[in-house]
Amino acid sequence: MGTSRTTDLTVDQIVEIYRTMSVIRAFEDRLHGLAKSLPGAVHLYSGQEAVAAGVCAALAPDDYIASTHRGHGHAIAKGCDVEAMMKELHGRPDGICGGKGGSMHIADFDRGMLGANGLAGGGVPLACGAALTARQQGTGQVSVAFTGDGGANQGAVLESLVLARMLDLPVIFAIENNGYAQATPAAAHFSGTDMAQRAAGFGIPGAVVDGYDVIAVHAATAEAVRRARAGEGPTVLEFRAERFHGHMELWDDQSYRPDADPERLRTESDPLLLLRSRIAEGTVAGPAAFELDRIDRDATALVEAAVTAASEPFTADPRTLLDHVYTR
Amino acid sequence: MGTSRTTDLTVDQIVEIYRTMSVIRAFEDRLHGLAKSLPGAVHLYSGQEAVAAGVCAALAPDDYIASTHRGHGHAIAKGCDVEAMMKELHGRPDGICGGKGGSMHIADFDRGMLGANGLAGGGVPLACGAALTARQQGTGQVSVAFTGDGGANQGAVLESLVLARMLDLPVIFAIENNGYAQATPAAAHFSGTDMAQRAAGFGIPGAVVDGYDVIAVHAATAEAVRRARAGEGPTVLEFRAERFHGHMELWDDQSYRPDADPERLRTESDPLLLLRSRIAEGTVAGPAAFELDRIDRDATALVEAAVTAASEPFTADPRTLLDHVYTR
Amino acid sequence: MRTITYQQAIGEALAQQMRFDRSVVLMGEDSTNAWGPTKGLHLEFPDRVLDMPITEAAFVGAAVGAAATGLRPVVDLLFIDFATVAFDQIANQAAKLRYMAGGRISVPLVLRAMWGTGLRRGAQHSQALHPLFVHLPGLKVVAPSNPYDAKGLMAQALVDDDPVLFLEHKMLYFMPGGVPEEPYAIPFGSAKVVRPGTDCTVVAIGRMVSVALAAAEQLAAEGVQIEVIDPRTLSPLDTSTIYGSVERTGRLVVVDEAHPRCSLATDIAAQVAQDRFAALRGPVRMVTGPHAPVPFSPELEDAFAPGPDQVAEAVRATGLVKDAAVRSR
Amino acid sequence: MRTITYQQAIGEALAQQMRFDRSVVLMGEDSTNAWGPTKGLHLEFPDRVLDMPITEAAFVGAAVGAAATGLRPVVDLLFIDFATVAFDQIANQAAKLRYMAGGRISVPLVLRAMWGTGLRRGAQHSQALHPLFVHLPGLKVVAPSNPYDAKGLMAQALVDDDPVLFLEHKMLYFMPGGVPEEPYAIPFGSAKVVRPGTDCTVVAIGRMVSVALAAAEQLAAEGVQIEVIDPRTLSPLDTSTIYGSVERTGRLVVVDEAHPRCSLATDIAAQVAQDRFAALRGPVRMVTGPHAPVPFSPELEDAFAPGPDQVAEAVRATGLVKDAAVRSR
Ligand SMILES: Cc1ncc(C[n+]2csc(CCOP(=O)(O)OP(=O)(O)O)c2C)c(N)n1
Ligand SMILES: Cc1ncc(C[n+]2csc(CCOP(=O)(O)OP(=O)(O)O)c2C)c(N)n1
Ligand SMILES: [Mg+2]
Ligand SMILES: [Mg+2]
Repeated sequence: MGTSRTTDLTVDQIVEIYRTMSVIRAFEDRLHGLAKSLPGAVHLYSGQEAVAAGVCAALAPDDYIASTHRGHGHAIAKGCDVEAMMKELHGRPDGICGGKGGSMHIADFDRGMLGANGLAGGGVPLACGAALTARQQGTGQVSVAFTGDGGANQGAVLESLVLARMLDLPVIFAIENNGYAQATPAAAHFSGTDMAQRAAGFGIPGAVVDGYDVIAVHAATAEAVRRARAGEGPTVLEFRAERFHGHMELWDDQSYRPDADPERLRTESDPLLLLRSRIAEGTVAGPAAFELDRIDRDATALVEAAVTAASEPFTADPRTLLDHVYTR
Repeated sequence: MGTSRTTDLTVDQIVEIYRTMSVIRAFEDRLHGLAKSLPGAVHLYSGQEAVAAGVCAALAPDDYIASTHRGHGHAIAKGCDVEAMMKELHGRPDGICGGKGGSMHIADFDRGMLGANGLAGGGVPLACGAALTARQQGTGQVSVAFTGDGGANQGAVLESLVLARMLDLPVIFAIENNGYAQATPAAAHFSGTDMAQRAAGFGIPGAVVDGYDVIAVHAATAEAVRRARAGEGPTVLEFRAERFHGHMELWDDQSYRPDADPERLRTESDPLLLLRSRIAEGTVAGPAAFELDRIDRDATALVEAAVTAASEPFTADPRTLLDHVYTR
Repeated sequence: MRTITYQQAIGEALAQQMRFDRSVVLMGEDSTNAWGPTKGLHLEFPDRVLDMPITEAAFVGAAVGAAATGLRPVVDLLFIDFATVAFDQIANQAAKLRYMAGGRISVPLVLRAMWGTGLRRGAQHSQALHPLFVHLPGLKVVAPSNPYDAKGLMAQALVDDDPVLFLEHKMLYFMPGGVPEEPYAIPFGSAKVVRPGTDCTVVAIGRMVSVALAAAEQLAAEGVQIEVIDPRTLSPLDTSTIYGSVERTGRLVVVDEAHPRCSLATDIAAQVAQDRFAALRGPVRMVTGPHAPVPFSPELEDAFAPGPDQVAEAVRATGLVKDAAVRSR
Repeated sequence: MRTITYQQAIGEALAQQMRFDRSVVLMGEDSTNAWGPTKGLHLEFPDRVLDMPITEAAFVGAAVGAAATGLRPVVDLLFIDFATVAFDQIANQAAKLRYMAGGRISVPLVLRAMWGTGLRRGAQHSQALHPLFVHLPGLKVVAPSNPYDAKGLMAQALVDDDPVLFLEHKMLYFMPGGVPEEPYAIPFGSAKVVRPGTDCTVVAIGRMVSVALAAAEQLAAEGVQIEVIDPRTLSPLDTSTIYGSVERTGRLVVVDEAHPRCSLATDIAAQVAQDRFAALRGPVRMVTGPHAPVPFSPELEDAFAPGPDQVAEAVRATGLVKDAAVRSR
């Protein structure tokens, strides 16, 4: 499994990466308490922050990502506005999708965020499409298709491997193996050894990466981005990191998960703590711990401000129901 | 690529296998001339006879197969009545499906033939289902899913690999790589090295087999059948053999196929001639050449009789249009 | 009669038939950790409740193949919106296999799915979609509106020899109702007159039955008695009960939360306008969801599904109020 | 005006717009070896005609993503029956992306597909299926019946900013017709009165337009003048042309080869029965394919699709013949 002991990331870059992870953590852990007063389904990303942050740090602002039902982390890492996201989760007309989308459909094409997706694996072909646009127009953009270990079994995802190889699309398949698809353990449904081996069967290079280790995530992605921009086509990356919360808020008791002690995960496998300790031990050049503490406080404040803004009274005009079905 | 120099097949078994290939050849080459006077689309199997014959010779009568749009060979090899098939191709009410199905839907569940299929890859999940029935009922039956090199890229097929592995279904995926999907060469769309490698990525054992060599086909299938009956689950077999004719009768000029000289294929890669020469050289125990000649003549006569029977005048009652939509 | 919920009623029908018929197997994602109607069934039937990978095309297709070879699979699609990833297996395989084989086989398959608005899940988890399946010959489509019907219709689905799409309205799961303990089956194609009335026939399905009943109360206060009919099965459709009612009332309103175009509402309205035109004393009226995806925003989602006011308004718009006025003069 | 075929007309619209708009790309299996409307286009546009593996879910989904990021993909689905394997990408992604994103993006995508009976291909290659797509908000659905409309509607599809399903009737491919060489676009939502008449409105699409015209000849001999309307686009539907006609004729027959339930026939019939009830002087009539899959047998397939006799009979059954008799007395 790919881990990384060295990196040429600068202190500024490390700060940005840590900030991204910190905002995601603050956002998701805040939602954990908030979920029962929110409409809709909320799937939290805590624990997997290093994947979104590491992948997106290796991308340019105009590169694309397509996300999943567990999409808040990807959206934040790709630069979506946290307040607009929070408002969307409240179903407000000033939300990032005007309240039409909700948690499972957060999108912001201006940031290259092609959308969360309610269908397992549903975003993967869309990401291939953005890569096709880039290829046709010679823009040099790359596109990342996120999916889970469970979603990776969807026909549309597996077909996308064939398509990406045949057209040599500049796309990166980022498979987040968090150990479960709802209550089904990855070991039961994830046939084959790993996604790198599965990728090889489709003629695509692949790697398995420690998904708690943001440096390793970034390095693997950067290499895949290099390949994509060089016209060498797709790469498959499997990132391993368990989620700290249940599959969906207010849904599961995690009884299917006897070994997973969220508290243990939070101490032993916290991607933020891991980065902190790498900085502390000096293998990664980063800011002082108190600066990281400030980043955490800022992140909490940012999210709290978003919650406050999203809690302002609002009215939704039922007539807007019919807007945006067609362009005209 | 799996080829076979020795076999413990008996002379009687070889005779049966040769007879199957001979009937398929006679049926298909006869259709080549007949197609313009037949309704519908006809996809001929000539050249690939060793696959259907070798696979089905390794099955018991109550084992299952699910077939493709190029399904006549599979149907014949699984024991479907040649006259009833020919009548079906003529759209007659006394056809094997009462004229409701046609070439792309020939089925005979009593022979374990689950049907040709108009959707590329469409039959593969059905075969998994028959395997599931066998598994649940503990009957020891196995099921073979045929698909082409092109169809093997369908999501439903790739998902079936995941499903078959997860449930350890007694199913054999028989991928017939005949070099083309319509006009698209397999090299363009068949990403990865081969289906054995692709299978490995799904944790399923696989092999690539010379599809002109019926002994090799039989041997590889027999081993897969043994595994399936022993509860060891699925196997993927890629059989390589080009079709002698175009993709579909009356459709293509095969201009996409510059290297494929049908006459060369017929002399260098004819599975019937190959078996004859193996018998002649003594590596396979078989009957004398004149007996094989008689089998060929019988096959031609059988098909000719079927054509004659299918050419008898008939009437189709338009009211039967509404029959068989539901059981009641 | 004891009272149980809609989801318990479905679960009970499944359990009772599974005890009786060993060929019934349940297939679905997380089947052994299910929270809905099938919750706990894996404990009683450990070998016949099968967890599936997220491969709907493969496992729905496998269920078709299994059904044609001797099992009676009951497949959980979760949300009907996900039927889209197995659509070929439903539309081209399950629905047509028997016909294409000249009637020599049958496909006794039950596909279960949650449908409808109300759960705030956005556009890809809130659809109705039954019009798509009703359009397709070879499928049967069932949509119970209460626990009693849910049990009886599921019992029928489990002995029916054709592929049945069994639609469970997600907002009815916790609806309580009187349900007999002993097994019983409700035949397909028999509608239920939920509330008799003389002035206008209102056909409603699923959650819209209670919306129609609420409208009936409003209208009763105005002196208008509507007859509320729940078809229960959408394919086959019991047109004779509907026609009989329209012959008496002379008016028709169809209420359904699906989108308006090529819908069940147009289906019923058009059949009546064709076959019972002479009985109609005013325009047919359709009250449906709009021609728009389902929005996430609770306010907008609530505006999406028809409510009692709209139904009452539609009843009046059949010209009935004028009539009523005439009558009362 | 020169005469070209329906398939040439479609190809010409594609070629003309591709010369003008570099963002138009063609995607499909064997696109560079195509035999239909796109035949040869890869020679002029080698970089913009892309061969696809048999992975409809992936490449239709990719086309959606490409459309949302700057291309205008034109995807060849081959037979509409194969849309089933890409149904999620059409129904849940293409149709809903703009709405779910609050209108901040658009999906200018054209999906081409062959539809209809007549080619003796059996149940999985002969369907109509347009009612499924018309039902879905967010999609536009177009079904030209002749070469002139085919070119103009394709030209419009190629500049339209929403996902368009462009349905090409397979039995019309070799139909000749007068088609201007210069580019022109036919706006969506505008029906064409193919034959004016006074006694009954007959709405027909695709191949059924010529069936309706044949019926018109039969009926004219009986002194009955039907007005034949081709909606051309099924979604959006030009109801005002249809309503205007029914206001004059007082009669409606809808002819479509799709299955009867939740169909375009019920859609149009129900809308008229709701919105122009007062104008109707007799029952609406629907002439459709039966509630059965399409059979392979030529005799049965020919019995599947409506013919002129059935249309004429339906026109008479609107009560018109009685009227006509009255008038001629
Ligand atoms: C096509 C489809 N099938 C089923 C579901 C229901 N579902 C939602 S999330 C989920 C599990 C996904 O697991 P995975 O891809 O591993 O992502 P994770 O939730 O672990 O992040 C399932 C089955 C769905 N959304 N889409
Ligand atoms: C889902 C689907 N997509 C496209 C087609 C059209 N089609 C029919 S046969 C064929 C090629 C199949 O190639 P392959 O699987 O290699 O089988 P072969 O014809 O070579 O035997 C295609 C694309 C189809 N029948 N089904
Ligand atoms: Mg997971
Ligand atoms: Mg092939």
